[in-house]
Amino acid sequence: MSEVIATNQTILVVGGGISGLTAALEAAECGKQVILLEKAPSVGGRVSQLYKYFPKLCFPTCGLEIQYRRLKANKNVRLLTMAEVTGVTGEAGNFNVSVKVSPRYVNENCTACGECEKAVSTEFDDEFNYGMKKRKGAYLTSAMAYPQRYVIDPRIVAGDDGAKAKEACKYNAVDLEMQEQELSLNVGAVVWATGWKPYDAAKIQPYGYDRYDNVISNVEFERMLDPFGPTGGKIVRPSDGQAPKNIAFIQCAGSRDQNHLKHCSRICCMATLKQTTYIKEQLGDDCKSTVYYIDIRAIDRIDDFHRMVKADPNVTFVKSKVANITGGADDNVLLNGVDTEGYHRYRNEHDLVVLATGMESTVPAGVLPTGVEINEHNFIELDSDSGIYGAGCSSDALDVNRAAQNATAAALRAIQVVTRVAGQEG
Amino acid sequence: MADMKIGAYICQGCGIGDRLDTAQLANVAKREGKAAVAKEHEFLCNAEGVKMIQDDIDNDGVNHVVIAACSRRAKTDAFSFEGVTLSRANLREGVIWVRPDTDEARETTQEMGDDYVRMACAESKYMKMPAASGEQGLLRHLLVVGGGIAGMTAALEAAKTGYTVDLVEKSGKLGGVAGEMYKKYPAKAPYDVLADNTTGEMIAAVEGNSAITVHLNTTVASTDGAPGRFSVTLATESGSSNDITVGAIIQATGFHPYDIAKLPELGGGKSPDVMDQLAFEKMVKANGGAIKKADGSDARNVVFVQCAGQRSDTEGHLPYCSGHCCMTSIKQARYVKDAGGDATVIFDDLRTPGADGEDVYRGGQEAGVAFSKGTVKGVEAAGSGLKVSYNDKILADDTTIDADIVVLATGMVPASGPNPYIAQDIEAAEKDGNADLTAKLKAEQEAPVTSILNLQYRQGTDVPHLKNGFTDSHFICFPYETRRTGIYTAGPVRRPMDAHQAIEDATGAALKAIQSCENAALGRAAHPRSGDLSFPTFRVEGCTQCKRCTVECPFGAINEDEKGYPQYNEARCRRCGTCMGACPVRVISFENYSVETVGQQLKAVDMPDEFSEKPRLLVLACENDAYPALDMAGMTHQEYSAYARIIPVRCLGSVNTIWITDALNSGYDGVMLMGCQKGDNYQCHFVKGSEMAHYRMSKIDDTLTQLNLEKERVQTYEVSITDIQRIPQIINDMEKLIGEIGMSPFKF
Amino acid sequence: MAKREYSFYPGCSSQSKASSVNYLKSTQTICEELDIQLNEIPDWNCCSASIGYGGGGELPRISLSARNIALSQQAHGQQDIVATCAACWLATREAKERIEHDGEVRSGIDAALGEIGIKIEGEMPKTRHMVEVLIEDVGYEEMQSKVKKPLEGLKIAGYVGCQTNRPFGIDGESYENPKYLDKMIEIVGAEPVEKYEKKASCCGGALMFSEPEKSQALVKDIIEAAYDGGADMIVTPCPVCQMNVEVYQGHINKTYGTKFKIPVVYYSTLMAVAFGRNGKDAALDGQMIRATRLEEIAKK
Amino acid sequence: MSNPNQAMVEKYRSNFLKEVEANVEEGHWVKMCMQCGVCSGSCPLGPHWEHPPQEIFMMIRAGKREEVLGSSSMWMCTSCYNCIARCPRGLPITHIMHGLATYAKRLGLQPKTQPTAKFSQLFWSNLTKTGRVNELKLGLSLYFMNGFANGIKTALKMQDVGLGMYKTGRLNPLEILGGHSIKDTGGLQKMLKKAFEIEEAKIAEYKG
Repeated sequence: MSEVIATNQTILVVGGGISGLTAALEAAECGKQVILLEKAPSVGGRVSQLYKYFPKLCFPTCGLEIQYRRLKANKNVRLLTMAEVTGVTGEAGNFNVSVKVSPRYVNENCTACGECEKAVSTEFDDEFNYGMKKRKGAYLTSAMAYPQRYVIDPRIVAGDDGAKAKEACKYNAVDLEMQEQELSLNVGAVVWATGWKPYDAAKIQPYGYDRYDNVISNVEFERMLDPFGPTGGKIVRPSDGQAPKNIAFIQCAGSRDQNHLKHCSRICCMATLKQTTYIKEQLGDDCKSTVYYIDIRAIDRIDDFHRMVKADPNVTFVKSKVANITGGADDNVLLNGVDTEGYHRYRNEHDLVVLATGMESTVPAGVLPTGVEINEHNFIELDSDSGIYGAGCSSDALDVNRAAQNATAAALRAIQVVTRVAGQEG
Repeated sequence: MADMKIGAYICQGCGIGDRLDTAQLANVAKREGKAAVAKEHEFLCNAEGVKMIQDDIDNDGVNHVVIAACSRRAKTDAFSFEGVTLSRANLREGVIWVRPDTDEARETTQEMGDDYVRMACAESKYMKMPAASGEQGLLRHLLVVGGGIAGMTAALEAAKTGYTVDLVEKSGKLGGVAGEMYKKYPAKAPYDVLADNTTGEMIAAVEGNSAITVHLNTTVASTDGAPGRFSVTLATESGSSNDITVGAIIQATGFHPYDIAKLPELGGGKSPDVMDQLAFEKMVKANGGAIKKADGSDARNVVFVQCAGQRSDTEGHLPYCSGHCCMTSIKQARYVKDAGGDATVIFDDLRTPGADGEDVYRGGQEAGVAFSKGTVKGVEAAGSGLKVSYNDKILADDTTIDADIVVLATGMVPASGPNPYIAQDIEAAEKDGNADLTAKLKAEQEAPVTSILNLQYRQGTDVPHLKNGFTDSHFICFPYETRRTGIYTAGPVRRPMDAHQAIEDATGAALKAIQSCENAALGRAAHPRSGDLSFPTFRVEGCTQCKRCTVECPFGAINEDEKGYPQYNEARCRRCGTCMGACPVRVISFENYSVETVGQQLKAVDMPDEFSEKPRLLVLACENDAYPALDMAGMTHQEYSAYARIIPVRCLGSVNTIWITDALNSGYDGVMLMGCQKGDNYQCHFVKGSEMAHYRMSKIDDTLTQLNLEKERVQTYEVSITDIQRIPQIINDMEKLIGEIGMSPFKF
Repeated sequence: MAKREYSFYPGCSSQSKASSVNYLKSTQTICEELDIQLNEIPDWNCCSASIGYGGGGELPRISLSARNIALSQQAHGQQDIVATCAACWLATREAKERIEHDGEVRSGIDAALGEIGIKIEGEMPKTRHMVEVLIEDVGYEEMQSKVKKPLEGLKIAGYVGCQTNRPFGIDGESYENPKYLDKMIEIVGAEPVEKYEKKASCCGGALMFSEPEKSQALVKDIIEAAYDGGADMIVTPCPVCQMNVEVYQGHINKTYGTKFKIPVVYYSTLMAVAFGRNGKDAALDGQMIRATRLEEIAKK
Repeated sequence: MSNPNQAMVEKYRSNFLKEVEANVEEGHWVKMCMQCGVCSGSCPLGPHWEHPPQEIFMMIRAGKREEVLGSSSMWMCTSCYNCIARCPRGLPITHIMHGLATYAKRLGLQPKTQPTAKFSQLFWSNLTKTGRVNELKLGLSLYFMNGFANGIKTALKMQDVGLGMYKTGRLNPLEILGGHSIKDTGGLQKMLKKAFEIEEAKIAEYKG
């Protein structure tokens, strides 16, 4: 990858999720040179792990397909996967960015034929499925993975499986000698779009995510709906694989909470409302949902989705932050708290609990230059002169639509920097 | 262009060579596909294979390349050749990966492979290299309509990117609603403090920017043309007019506050001390921070009623949430606290989202603003003040609170122009039997709404609405997709939003407008077929001026000339082909996508006779969702019928019924159309394409009846990209169905 | 290993012939084993616990702890103040924080202490629970190395209770499911009850006196959960918990018809036995419900 | 004016929240509650609260002064700190409850028969006498706090506990004669007096 050429008229986009893809493509389609870095083996980010988007209930892969096609068609974007920024120095119009590229152990010869995967046997927790499923040591993240190229897990490289993978590949695509690389890129502007991670549900101790099998997080629930996911597309209780009949959603699980994330994560209310429709779609009247909330934040024109769900007789809303969860019979759990509308104490039994965990920004500490302001919620503040612009969930807790919108704005700010540089250099 | 020379390259890798007789495939390409060159390669996508092809292009005059290997979605980096047409026969995901590796299946699998090679060659033969029309050059100049904070932001950001701007404002001053604010929230954390209104600085920046020409007291009298060459007439209040040419347009016309007189139960219009948020803001600003009643006395108690006339199904209320009102009321309540008074916010759900929202909420509490979850029942005069009765939901108590001023947090009504599709929407609502909606739309149609842009478009004067008058995109992933290429809306006219969001929104819209100019100059399509150079042309001698194409274009791209012939406006066109699908006389085509490129493919398929027990199923699959799903079915080894022949189409809207007729006449036993979801929550990337196809296919029954064929032989499906298991299933179901109803008699 | 020294705040219940004198005894024993020297704060006074609020209000209550802190500084400089009692630890630490963060409180305290001619000098010493000393300073490993008689075959419910746990917590452990007591059970060779749901529940604390029925209902659940988990005994780090859970079992049996008779011991008792000390040193004679299994081990 | 209660009402123009903010320990936190209900749901004695903490906060804002200060609710607090540990807004709820209870008691508004109100005063008096708690006396005074006959009954009921404690050396009958004490009891009382004075001064100005 030594031939990566960047100049101070190049825009670097860090993060290949929906925001990074959008920023990179919008800038590239304005004729700018873009390098897009992604830490994972394939782009798509968090949205690729979702079943549907609210409020349209359409499929994230649908939009990703368009983005990937734009990416394939546009020679202005240079995509580097398994690449992580380790440091940025310099100033707007002239940044020096150090990048660590981890070895994929599979080169561009790969045809994604899958023979290496068949040849190996050791299994690992599948990150794409939040560890709810196993994958092999040679794998493709998902059928939608882009680049459509396999990855060899570093843990098998030295062992038998590594050799087997290499042997199975007829196209010399498996290269076990691949080494980690350090790149140094000179770029004019940076769009930082490393997105978010789900807040660690185990930290919300009163809810016993680490103690009760049937307490799961909303991102895990989302994976259950994927026909190729851990449950084959079925909504089930992790404890016994049975269909739940009485699901609880706990809002603000880790958000709006000074013990956890102080900010409101914005998306969780809508995500829960959306997930109740999955239940309706799959289990119909056989499963009830109860949403425990402080405020339902179905902002602006998507409030009609909220009202639609409210009209569903199988969904109940309780204005209450659940105090804690204790164990019940048959691996059920008991939710303890008070309904604050008139103070009704409850001790409600549910057979599955979904924690609407919030968004935790992944802006790293100590990587960006000191001039870049990172606020107490770990989001990048906008400074139009800085040359480094947060996009999507690196700038605020945003839904997909707002993230794409925000990334488009970030792309323009980056374009302004490189346009200025081009003007100065003639 | 030199003579056509087809080079067909057949890959043997990934098991293709093991499962298929590639020599036979090469033979098919040569003999039937008329390929001048047909070569097999054991690993076509590696450097050596690619070089072989490139050498043939460079040295041997191959200008039509057929790759018979993996799916058109795979190995795109390797199979990317300049200056030639490219067709892909999908032997991997489309053949060997969806068929069992058994002796019995070998023959039918080979037949599939043979057919796909025939089809790719046939397509190749009818493809031409697309080239831009040159209708417009690069014009780095934008029109921004609306001089509020969104419009000014768009102008400044465009200017900063090297573009010039005409900024049009209907009123006599810049600043819009944001200019009326007493204070604002800071743009950066900590958000729990209030900042001074900086709109004045922004106005000065706009006025002082030589790249921006401000037109006050001005409206847009007419807009014609296309991205890269919009000709716009500006009209001033004084009656003078001014013609300008711009590359793209940003509409940032903002909103009107909902009329509080429609809320008499909340005291709206009944007392001067019941006001909306904007009126309150103006009052505080005028008084330099003092909170005064209409009679000039100091107000000590102010009650804020959230969701006034919004989030409500009540007739005449706004059904949506305006998003900003909770934050705005908290800000205004703080004015009251700062002035030494008491402020209570009565809310249903307190909506202060995101990184700033909770800080704002806490800041309000810290300042001593009281919050109460409740439903306001009424606001009445009581003595010299007002009395608000409400149900306190927390204390489960019907109670009252005295107030000197009541602020109704009413919603935003978008300042959009008339909805060009209102007549169509009414028709659809009537058809659905939705009386409420019909009545609502009719009322909307009757209300006089002034056009903003006065587009001289066949399909109406303004940007289509999505819902409730907002001009938002329907796509989650693509927030700026208006249905008028090169015209982007930003700020509260697009979606309810606060000033900070409007600034972000306008910045993004500025990018889209700039991008539109750059694309237009090169003849490239905008999203979603970004970069596509092909565009529709028509054979004028065949055209019957029936206007179907001009009416059905989802993007209003096509105008009519004075004789009624279509004018395609390349830079407005999104290249979906809906016009091509609409044309009853089949005179519309793209260079590389036409009635022929598809029609010849389906005809190229070898048709076994009626008694062979080998039916043929034609699948026309939308390339955006259905085709990728089929690919992934292959990758995950879902088996489907060996009798299916799949042709990707740009959009189901581009499917011309002649293909169906041709297929039936050629002896296909079943025809399956697979497109995206239509209707209110459409997922069709071209908005109406899938819907148009469903509509057109509903008329195909006549054809079937004429041919004396069963109706079930032609089916249209709504599928999605995740239907990786379902699509194979419906194909197999069709095979089963044919088994039941029998083979088509039209096999010659 | 150098001797570890701390300024020690024993608290009222640890005094001779007071309700948790056995806690003090066993703590002294393990301190000998672990080479810890506890220097008692001269003339320390009661912290007023939490329940003192009704009589004491804010400033008088805090002044009690402030006096102890000042006396500790006077006698032992900046040595960490260590308490064995959860209430003592909590009250002292809370007082320290309030004095640090609230200017009004600080000046009030200065004035009150001024009346008796003492003052808080500079930064106040750290205020710690004995368990923190054991875990953070001594460490599990060193404690384990002292085990001579592993408590094999014993299943023990680790009952952490409230104030040892909240609001400060021990060793950064969670408030809902702290594991340190379980780990201590493990290092002495016994088996902790897993998923002991009531481990951080309240025993009713000081309300045992004024609201006995309500408090005993809480204790009942705590004991029941321990039995459900198969526990032979309950271990706790808090004198209030120890007393409430141990001494009211007879009453609870009467009220609820239960047959509770489960020993409730201090961690220090467990450790003293495991360290090979005799029953007296381990203060096993202080058990109202005798911990016979421990007695057997101690006799071996 | 000699009635502090009346003085408070007038001083704060019936604005109970302001009164609480000024006079109750950690009272300035009350306004920060967002009515999520975690505190109420977390309290081990929750079912016994007439008005759980969060409702009390809302009642304070709604100006329900008599109902709040006259409530037995705050006296239900066991000081378990569950509410503090879980409150997403970081309100020191335990302390606010203690503060409200103490404030009510100072104004003489607490329920007259509230046992914890009585016990907590007994406890305080007991400990401040000698500087250390006399467990025996505390126990006895507790048994007798509702009169002699009741006291005997309670003492009998508690006999087994006392005996058990005595047998294991954890109760000393001789404590009745004096028991543990610090040396400088005089100093301690002087210190406490000063602290009380400072605190009283805050509300004294309204006593008139």
